[in-house]
Amino acid sequence: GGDVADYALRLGDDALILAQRLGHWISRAPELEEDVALGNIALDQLGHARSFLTYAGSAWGKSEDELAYFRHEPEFRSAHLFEQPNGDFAATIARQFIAANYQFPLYRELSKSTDPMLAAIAAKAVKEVDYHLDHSTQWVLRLAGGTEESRRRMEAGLALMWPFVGELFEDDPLIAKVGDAGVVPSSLKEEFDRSTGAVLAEAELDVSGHPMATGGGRLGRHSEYLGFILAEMQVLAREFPGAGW
Amino acid sequence: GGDVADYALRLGDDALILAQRLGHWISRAPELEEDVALGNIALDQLGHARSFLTYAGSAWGKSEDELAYFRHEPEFRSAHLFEQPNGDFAATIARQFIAANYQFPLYRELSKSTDPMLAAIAAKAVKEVDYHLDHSTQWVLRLAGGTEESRRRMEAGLALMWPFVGELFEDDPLIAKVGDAGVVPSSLKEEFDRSTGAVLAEAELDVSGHPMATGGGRLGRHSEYLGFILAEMQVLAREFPGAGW
Amino acid sequence: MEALTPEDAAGQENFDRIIAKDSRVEPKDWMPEAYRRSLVRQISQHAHSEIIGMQPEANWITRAPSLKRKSILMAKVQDEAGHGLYLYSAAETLGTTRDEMMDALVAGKARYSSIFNYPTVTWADMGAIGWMVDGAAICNQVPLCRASYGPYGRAMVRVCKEESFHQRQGFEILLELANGTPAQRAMAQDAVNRWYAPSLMMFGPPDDDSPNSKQSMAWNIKRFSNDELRSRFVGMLAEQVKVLGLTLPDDEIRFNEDTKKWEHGPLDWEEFKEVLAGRGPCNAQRLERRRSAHADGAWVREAAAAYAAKQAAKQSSTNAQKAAA
Amino acid sequence: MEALTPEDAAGQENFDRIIAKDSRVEPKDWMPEAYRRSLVRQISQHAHSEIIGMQPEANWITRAPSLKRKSILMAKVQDEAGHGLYLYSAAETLGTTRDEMMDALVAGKARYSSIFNYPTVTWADMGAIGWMVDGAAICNQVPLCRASYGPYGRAMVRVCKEESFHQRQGFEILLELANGTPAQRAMAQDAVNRWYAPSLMMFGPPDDDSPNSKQSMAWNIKRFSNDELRSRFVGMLAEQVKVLGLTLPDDEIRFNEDTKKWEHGPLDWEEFKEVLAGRGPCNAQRLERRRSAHADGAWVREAAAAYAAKQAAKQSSTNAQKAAA
Repeated sequence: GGDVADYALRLGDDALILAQRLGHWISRAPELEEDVALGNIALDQLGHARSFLTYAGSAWGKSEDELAYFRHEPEFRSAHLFEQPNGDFAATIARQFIAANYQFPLYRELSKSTDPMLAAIAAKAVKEVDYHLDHSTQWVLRLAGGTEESRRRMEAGLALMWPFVGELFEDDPLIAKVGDAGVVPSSLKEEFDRSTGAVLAEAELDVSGHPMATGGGRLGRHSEYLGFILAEMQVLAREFPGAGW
Repeated sequence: GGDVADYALRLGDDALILAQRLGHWISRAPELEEDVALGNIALDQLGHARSFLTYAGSAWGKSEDELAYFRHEPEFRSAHLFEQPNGDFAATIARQFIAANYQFPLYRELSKSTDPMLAAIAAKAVKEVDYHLDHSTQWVLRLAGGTEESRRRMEAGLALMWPFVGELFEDDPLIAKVGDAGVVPSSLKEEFDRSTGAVLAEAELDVSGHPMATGGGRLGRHSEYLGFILAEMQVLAREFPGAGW
Repeated sequence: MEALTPEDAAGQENFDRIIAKDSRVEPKDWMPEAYRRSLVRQISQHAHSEIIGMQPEANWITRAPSLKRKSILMAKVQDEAGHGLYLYSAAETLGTTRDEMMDALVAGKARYSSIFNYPTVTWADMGAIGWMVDGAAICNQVPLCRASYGPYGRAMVRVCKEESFHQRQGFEILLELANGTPAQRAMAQDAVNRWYAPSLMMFGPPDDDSPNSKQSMAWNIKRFSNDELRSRFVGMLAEQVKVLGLTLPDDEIRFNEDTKKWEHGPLDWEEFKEVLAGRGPCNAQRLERRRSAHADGAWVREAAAAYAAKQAAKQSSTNAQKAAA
Repeated sequence: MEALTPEDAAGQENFDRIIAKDSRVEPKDWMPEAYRRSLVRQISQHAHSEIIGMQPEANWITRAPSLKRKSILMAKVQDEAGHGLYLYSAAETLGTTRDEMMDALVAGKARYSSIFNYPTVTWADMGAIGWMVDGAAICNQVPLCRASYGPYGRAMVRVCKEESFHQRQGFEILLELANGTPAQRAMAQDAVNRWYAPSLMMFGPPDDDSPNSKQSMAWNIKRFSNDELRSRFVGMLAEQVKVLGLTLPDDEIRFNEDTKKWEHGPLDWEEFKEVLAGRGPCNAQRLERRRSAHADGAWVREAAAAYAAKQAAKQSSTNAQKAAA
């Protein structure tokens, strides 16, 4: 009941915040094809967020919008990675590369969840994240192997985002409580290392020197960025309380 | 009474929004001296805003904070110039250059207002804006006469900001209603042209080709930027209604 | 006028026959230079309008007040990028590259629909743009599905199908607001007031002041005159606004029983010309945003090209080795 | 150890005399290389802390919940830039330029106070930073006003005067919140809970794990040990938290009647070391922000230098003409 909802909330918040970040690219991408591609990925993430939040909210009698628009910052459960600013295109690709390599095995395993609703949401989501994985992989290779500038930027992008890898794979008491309804984050780390490692090796990129940052998102302790994201996202809901849209 | 308050509100909103924009530079300026200088200017503008808003609010039984934090966007009266994004340092300097060359004669004339409160606020403000004028003038000269890159950026900054000059000097019915309590915007244009013209001539910069944008700020029709400024500025007030700080 | 070569004469004859039959001109067909130029101008202007038109709506993606609306809005703006892609492709079949068109746009040399130089200041503008701006676009574009140039007509078929979704979604936004709180209702009415005249002016100047229209109609590109389309559009608005329970800011709208056409009050064509001349509220902002997105993305496009060239070189050297083995 | 030259021997003697009298060393005085190096390290680290320390507070300038608080906060962050300026100037008197120090900072080679690697996530953090972080800084810095190196001591006098304002302002923010709505009160308590341990660790490792302290004390730079200062600070917090009506997240705080010192519970020095090693919540963010502000401002600094050079050249040619006339 409540534990599974708490777990779904994490997944929903990750996807929601990532969608919010990616949404900013639409009309600002380096080429029209990327306006479309990043728009697609944002839409997918937003779709996943809505499914997870609707499911989480059903345990508490709250709608997806009540959860998205009326929680205070410490009630959000997103990991710091998803809150990081877009930066340049390379930074966004670095964030996508990490996110997709985390979400793909996560959703694949979650599609075997003992919770049928989580399993169903994940089974649909994993197919879409498969495309996100391919999109980010192709761009990591292109930027690393393109020009000197693009390589430098790709390295800088990875340096900005890699510190937030650690938090994604941390286990905590909630994970134990949801048991086979969820997926143990640490159990996905080896596959993440392998899948990212293969691409990074092909691109001749080294991320081993980047220190890990302290997380805290799962406990409601966020980066300094989330407050700004929420101020913008929630502004109308807060300005016109009680209104429907 | 109400008309003078409406007039004070315009001046207060211009200064408030400019202070909000400039405040973002603090900790991000090109050198420490500019963190201090832009911080000073932002503080001055914020001080002027507080005086004008407090005075405006006294006519309606509202505090400066009620006016700043609880109005909706169409109730703000700032001109579009002040809402423009900071851009790079040259764009900020271009905005400052226009703002100071507008506010300096405005406050000087307003210090002779038949309304003693407006006259007192303006008499204090004009001394501070004198410094803003000098600061922006020096930087326009430096950037125009520095390197090729700085000249290119200074030109681009002026191109971004110049379209918003027109609105500042437009008269409207309120101006007629406040009479000698206020200053007729159009009466300041010649001095503005002369004072900016002298600096631009020395810097060998040409702004004659920039088309004027439609304004509307005095009627509550704002640029697309104001909504984001207010979302951030008002977030706590909106999130914790009824709280004191 | 210069004398035609025999090839040109044959081409012109074929072209005239196609137009007379109201059939389709295809990229490989001979066509008059003026027809080609006129099409490139019109299609690229349309493509630019889609691209610039993303901005006023993208402005609200991060602030959409419900997740459902956010999703619909994102999809809509993304569709506009897609429309831009179809249309640039159609224009490319006429021998002008997307890069050339994009360069003209960011240099401020190419036009786009002037309506996008107005700001979107409230959420209700998402409704008004959908209902009125997309509505006007549909009135304009449905006849273009039969445009004599094949690739353009076919692109428009896809565009129109999506636009009609967008219009319905815009109408729904306004309907929700009109039935909401007093503040929401006021927001909806304000948006309708602001977008009404600009949307009517999207059809272009009155017929007696529209010099290019006649040639476009002769070439079967344009099918109806500006005023004819405007009149149809006003009729549509006048009917639908009743469902919304809102009003249009024009007392003179009426159906003329004699002409069987809808009429409307005078429009401020001076404002239209001002905005067209670059003196609208957002001209500078729209162009600057496109310019900076284009400039900021240059290194990405260069990287993609460099990588593709390296991969191609690698591939051909592998092939050469295989052939040698 | 190498043999001293006669000049060095005389200098050392003079230096030792100044230290013995607890008087001031000035820039032109001879001083041991180790003393100079130690001071440059300490002063530049302090300057960097002021600069990086602007970020967590600047984070709330645009969101400050009243205009009065916004004004106070802006002035405070601006003061920090001023402190940075004084301190870099003091360090420059020791022969290291501000550019060199700034380069070391953005290259990640220089340290700054680890406390600034924690995020400011609520408005209450503006209160907690003022009360606790500035409070700890003052405990550390008041004795530094008597530091043996003159320019450093004098810079600290100015810094301390302003810091005590900042501390009082921070306390007032917390007091207002503690007496506010339940949500505000909870926000204040949460901030105190989060900043308590990090602020205690600002005094550095326990005395038995602080190898440099002894030499600094012998040179009259440092006046009290880390633990001594920490104990005073805890005493101050313990008294003032009662006025706030909040609690400190430490059950073991007590005044030891035997030693006449305040004691506190154990601190997590592992976390301290992790953050110091770059693995705190905001290390990457803080450095990246400084790096990008520095890089984005490079063209401005270059322009100012180029303009100054041109003006100087113009001036000297005018002077030459005058002289020739």
